[in-house]
Amino acid sequence: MILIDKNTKIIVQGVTGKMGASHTKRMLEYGTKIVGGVTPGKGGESIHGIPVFDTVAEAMSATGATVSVIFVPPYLCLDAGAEAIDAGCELVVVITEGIPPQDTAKLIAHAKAKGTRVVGPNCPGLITPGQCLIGILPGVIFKPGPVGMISRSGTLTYEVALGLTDAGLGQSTCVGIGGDPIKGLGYAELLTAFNDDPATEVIVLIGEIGGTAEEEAAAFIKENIRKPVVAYIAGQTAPPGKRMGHAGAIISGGKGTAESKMKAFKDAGVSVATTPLEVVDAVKKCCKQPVTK
Amino acid sequence: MILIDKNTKIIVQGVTGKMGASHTKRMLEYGTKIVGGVTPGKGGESIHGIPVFDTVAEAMSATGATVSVIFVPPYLCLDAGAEAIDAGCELVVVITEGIPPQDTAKLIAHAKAKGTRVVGPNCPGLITPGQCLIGILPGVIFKPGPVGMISRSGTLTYEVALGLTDAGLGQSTCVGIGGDPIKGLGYAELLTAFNDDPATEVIVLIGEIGGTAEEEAAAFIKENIRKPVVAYIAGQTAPPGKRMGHAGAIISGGKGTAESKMKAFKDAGVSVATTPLEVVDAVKKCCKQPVTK
Amino acid sequence: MNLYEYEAKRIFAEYGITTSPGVRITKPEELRKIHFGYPLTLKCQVLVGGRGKAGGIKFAKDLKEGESLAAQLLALEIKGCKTESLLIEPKASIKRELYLAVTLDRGRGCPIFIGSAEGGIEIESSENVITVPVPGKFQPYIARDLAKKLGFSGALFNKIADCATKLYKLFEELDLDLAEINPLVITEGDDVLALDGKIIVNDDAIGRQKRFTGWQEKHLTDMSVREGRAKLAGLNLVELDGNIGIICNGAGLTMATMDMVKKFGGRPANFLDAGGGSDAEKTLFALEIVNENPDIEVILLNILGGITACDEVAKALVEFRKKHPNRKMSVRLRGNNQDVAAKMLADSGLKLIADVEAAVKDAVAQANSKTPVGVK
Amino acid sequence: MNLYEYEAKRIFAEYGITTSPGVRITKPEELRKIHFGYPLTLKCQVLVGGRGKAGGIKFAKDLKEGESLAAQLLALEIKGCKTESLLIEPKASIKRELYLAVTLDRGRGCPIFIGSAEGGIEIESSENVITVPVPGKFQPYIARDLAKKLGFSGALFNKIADCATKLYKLFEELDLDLAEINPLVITEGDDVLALDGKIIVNDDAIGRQKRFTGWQEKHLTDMSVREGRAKLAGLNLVELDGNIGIICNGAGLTMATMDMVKKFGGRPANFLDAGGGSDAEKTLFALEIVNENPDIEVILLNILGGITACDEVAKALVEFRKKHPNRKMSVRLRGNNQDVAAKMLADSGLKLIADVEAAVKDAVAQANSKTPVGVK
Repeated sequence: MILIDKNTKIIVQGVTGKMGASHTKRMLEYGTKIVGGVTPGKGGESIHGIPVFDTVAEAMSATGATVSVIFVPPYLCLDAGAEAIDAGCELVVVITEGIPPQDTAKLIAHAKAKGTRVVGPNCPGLITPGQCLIGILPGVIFKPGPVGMISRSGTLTYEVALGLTDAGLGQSTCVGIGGDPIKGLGYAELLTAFNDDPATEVIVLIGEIGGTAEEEAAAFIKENIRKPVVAYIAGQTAPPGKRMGHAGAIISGGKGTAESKMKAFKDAGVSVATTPLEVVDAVKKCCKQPVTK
Repeated sequence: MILIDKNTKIIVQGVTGKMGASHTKRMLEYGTKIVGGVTPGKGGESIHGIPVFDTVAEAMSATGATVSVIFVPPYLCLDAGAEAIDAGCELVVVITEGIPPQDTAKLIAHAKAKGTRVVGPNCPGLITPGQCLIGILPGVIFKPGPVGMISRSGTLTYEVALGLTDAGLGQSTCVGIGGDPIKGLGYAELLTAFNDDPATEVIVLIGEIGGTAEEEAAAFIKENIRKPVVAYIAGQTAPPGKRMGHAGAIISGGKGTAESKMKAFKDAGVSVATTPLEVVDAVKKCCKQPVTK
Repeated sequence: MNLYEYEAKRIFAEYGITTSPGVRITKPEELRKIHFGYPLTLKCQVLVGGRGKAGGIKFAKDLKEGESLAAQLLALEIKGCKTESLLIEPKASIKRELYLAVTLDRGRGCPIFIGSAEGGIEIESSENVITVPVPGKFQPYIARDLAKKLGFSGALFNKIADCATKLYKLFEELDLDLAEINPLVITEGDDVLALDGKIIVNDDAIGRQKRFTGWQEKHLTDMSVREGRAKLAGLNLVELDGNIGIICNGAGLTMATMDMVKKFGGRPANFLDAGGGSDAEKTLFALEIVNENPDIEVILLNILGGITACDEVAKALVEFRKKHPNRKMSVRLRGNNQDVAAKMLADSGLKLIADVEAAVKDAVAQANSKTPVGVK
Repeated sequence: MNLYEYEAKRIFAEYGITTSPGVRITKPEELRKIHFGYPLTLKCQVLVGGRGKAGGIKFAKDLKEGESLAAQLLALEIKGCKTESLLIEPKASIKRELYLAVTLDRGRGCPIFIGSAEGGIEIESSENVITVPVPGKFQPYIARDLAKKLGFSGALFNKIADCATKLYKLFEELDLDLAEINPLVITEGDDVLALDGKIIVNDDAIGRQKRFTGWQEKHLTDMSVREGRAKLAGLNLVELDGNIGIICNGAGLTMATMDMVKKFGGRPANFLDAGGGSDAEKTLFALEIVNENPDIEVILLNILGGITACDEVAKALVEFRKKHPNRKMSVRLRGNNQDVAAKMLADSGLKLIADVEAAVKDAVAQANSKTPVGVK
């Protein structure tokens, strides 16, 4: 597994908001160590049995948390993220969708300067099945196992994970890196982490149209990654110039096509699937462990 | 000597302005290796025999300079300083007076993040006598020798240097750190540099009222400096609450008095002079070298 | 949100970037009130690119020709996008043309200047593109570095750098995705002039950019009417030319579903991401707007509930079936509360298909068949 | 530049910080037009501190008492500083008082919040001072950290943090040296209200803060008339109660010269830094303004020319001697062009003293003697 495990202690920023509260409940039900929440002005209250604090600094020093997951509204995320970073969080997971990208750019630059890792924004979070779920992923779909997943999409991750789990292929860790054009952790860092992770045998990379991150990931894999990688790119039928839901999913100026990305992966020796279920088949072929259903 | 020597290559930002041009001439006459100047829109021209460039990056790559001295107007200094820092200057000397302190704070923070040293702003510059003069100091007053000087004031530095030179006591390097409340290099860094400099035998520190930098320097000297230090504080008769010329020279809230600073130095075992000429006498006593007049 | 050229230029002027003295007209006779002399340039105000090639820019030597051209241009549609108005400007004296823009660079994760010594071109196809990133706080020296890389010196060096500094300022202050001057013109008198401009406001930032409050409705002309309505309702709809209407939750899943439809022999009629956590009302809106497309044969609904509660989707489906009992549909509904949803839909005549590929294949089969196979 | 309380409060209000509804009056009869009820607070508008202790704040129970108090307060001088006007406010319902300020921290080299759970006090003497630095770009969480350190929770936590956020914003945007609310009041209804405020605009930034253009002249009342005139002429003059007028170039040298005067038995009448590179005209202005002080016996001019050209100083001296041949003077002039200067002054009756201590001692001797010893 990478990034998180059963000992990871987490605080929730925006814990008393609608999204924050309901997903805190779900994360706790999954067994995630949510040890505190932060909502300015609600310090001293408690929700779902965990204490609420006014500031991240307070929450961290009272609980020993090292990770924060952010559910605050888009225009407050730069502030909330900076608070988590400056309070010393090692990992900040930003679930919120709709953050103006200039804010995201500032947040990510700040995190880099301080050595904090950011997952997201506009992402479903991440999960180490059976140990720790951070974000909004449906835990029931995931099972422990040898497949490491990196994905720009939420529900598409669930689709592939469901297929894997149904086929008896569990996951080491699944990381939804988010659908925005500017984001925290990218393919290279996570590919490296999975490559170094003894629990991961196969890496699944789920990309989509827009940008050139997949082309760069393909080159990176060719140079650095020794484990088998299965890639899938969504948006093979997307028209150019149109934003396909995600802020980052747009083919513009001839760049960012699924064709180009799939070609890059093929050229790098990566197994390329054309549907989510083909991913499962490709993973099966790579897996050393016997498939247990 | 510290910071600069006969091989230091320097560019002048604001080289075609009135101050920049006249002091470039004087620095060249002193023998300083001014290798280029920068004035946006005047690239390709030359002044006093040195080439003018439009940008610092260009000037540095064309000349191999590693130091920039800034003579641009106050509101343009943050831009000019950032340009020098981002172009990779190791040392930036800001002569300009009247920079809004919030700009200075941003400039210094940027320099720290990039590892660039800044002298000033609102300073006369620095000199390693006989080798390199950067800024507006009158070179004729200084002679090579064993005394390292650090000073918050320009003309007062000249007064003391004149006294030392007249007494046959030359200087290793003299650094005018500037009269603003927020500044680049401070006492601690320069005391350390002089302490480590084989050419320096005695260190003269010329402070003034305002702030607590001298109190901190006294504590630092006690802990870290093994060479003799002579301190002088200007403003023993200054009334509280009044800004005495320099933006930083103000006693406020009972803090920043000459009395407190002199006491701190005495407590730290530093020799404290009450007039500029007493500095000379005190240095004489500390000097191992025979005084040659 | 794309702005019209005349709006972009008003913003440029407000930030001190010189633009042509332009007048916007919506009727040919308004030309009579224009006080600057002929020849004039008449430019269609449309939200799509390629206006020049499509004949959307004309020159008039006198009022008579002007009125005739204006009438013609006002009626022009470019790539399906109606002309909103005309921008009338004196013909500029052009010595040189450049390209200058600020946008966000995905790879570097920061704003970036893009410049080219060629102007009036499509930047993607230009070979002389200069880029200068702005990794931290902007300082004007970065604009000077750009001017230098573009090869300028002397007075023009300062004018180009000054223009780039102002362009950056408005890019940052107005939360733009793109601030573009194309071409940036150097006149015979060595003045620097924004001859054409494009501004894209970041959609997510409109809520805090008060000056753009209420602008969105007027700026949807680069979309179909239905796409525009969906956008105002907070949904992402992209229409295509197929016959299978697609509704999913999540952008990636929607794209993957489109891809599967194509792979299994069908033709997607649209992309519609109903978003995470959509309630019954929003889902019903999604169903209705897709259903309005006269080209569709079948609606494929693929919901994998993470945030989305399947029972909310089922509620919308029950409602929709009441109104449109004969609409062919393939429904895949899996995740939170899927059993409740199945129970709710038991009497709806819809079969739920658990497997995603089976659902897609069912939709394709229905679209290609003449009888509604998906309805029991 | 210090602002008056009513000016500071207008700026606070503009940035969304709640202040009392105040009216500024310059005549007692203007009280009749005030629409809020009694009791009223009448506060002298002066640019020096310690107004409360000096009797500059009064409460009136009715119009009659108000007019009488207003007349009395309008005539009040506090620490030599005239009352500019009165600020009239309804008496606030105070539950608690705090102190809140933003200023620049010299040691850390960045802005800093200063807060105290005690308000209305002199912050230097408070024991419960909380500081929170702002080392990089400000974010509102820093204001929340401050509110937390001040011990707040619940709705007040957010109100205090919001007020601090706004205070920081105006501190930064207006280039202030200090933005202070003292006291910041929590009312009986748990509202947060700036009851008194102080703003110091950074003098060096006034040139780019257009709203303050032309304000300086009206904001010199915390200085003597001569100090104010010197400031407007770009010179630093601080008047003291001695009899030796001091003019030097450079702040450090001027202070050192004052210190030597004192050490050698004299009494400095002023600090006047004529600045680096001052020309004849500026030096003459400096001589004249120091000479206007009726208390001075002698002028000590100590110039060590780095930037300053000695011949320019000499030119001013020649001019000055023509007008004031009997003014006792001690002149030390050394540096650039000192020989030219000596020649110019040969006929002036002034002897030039090369040694700084000798010059100071000469001035002290002249000040303590009844005959003009410095004049040949």
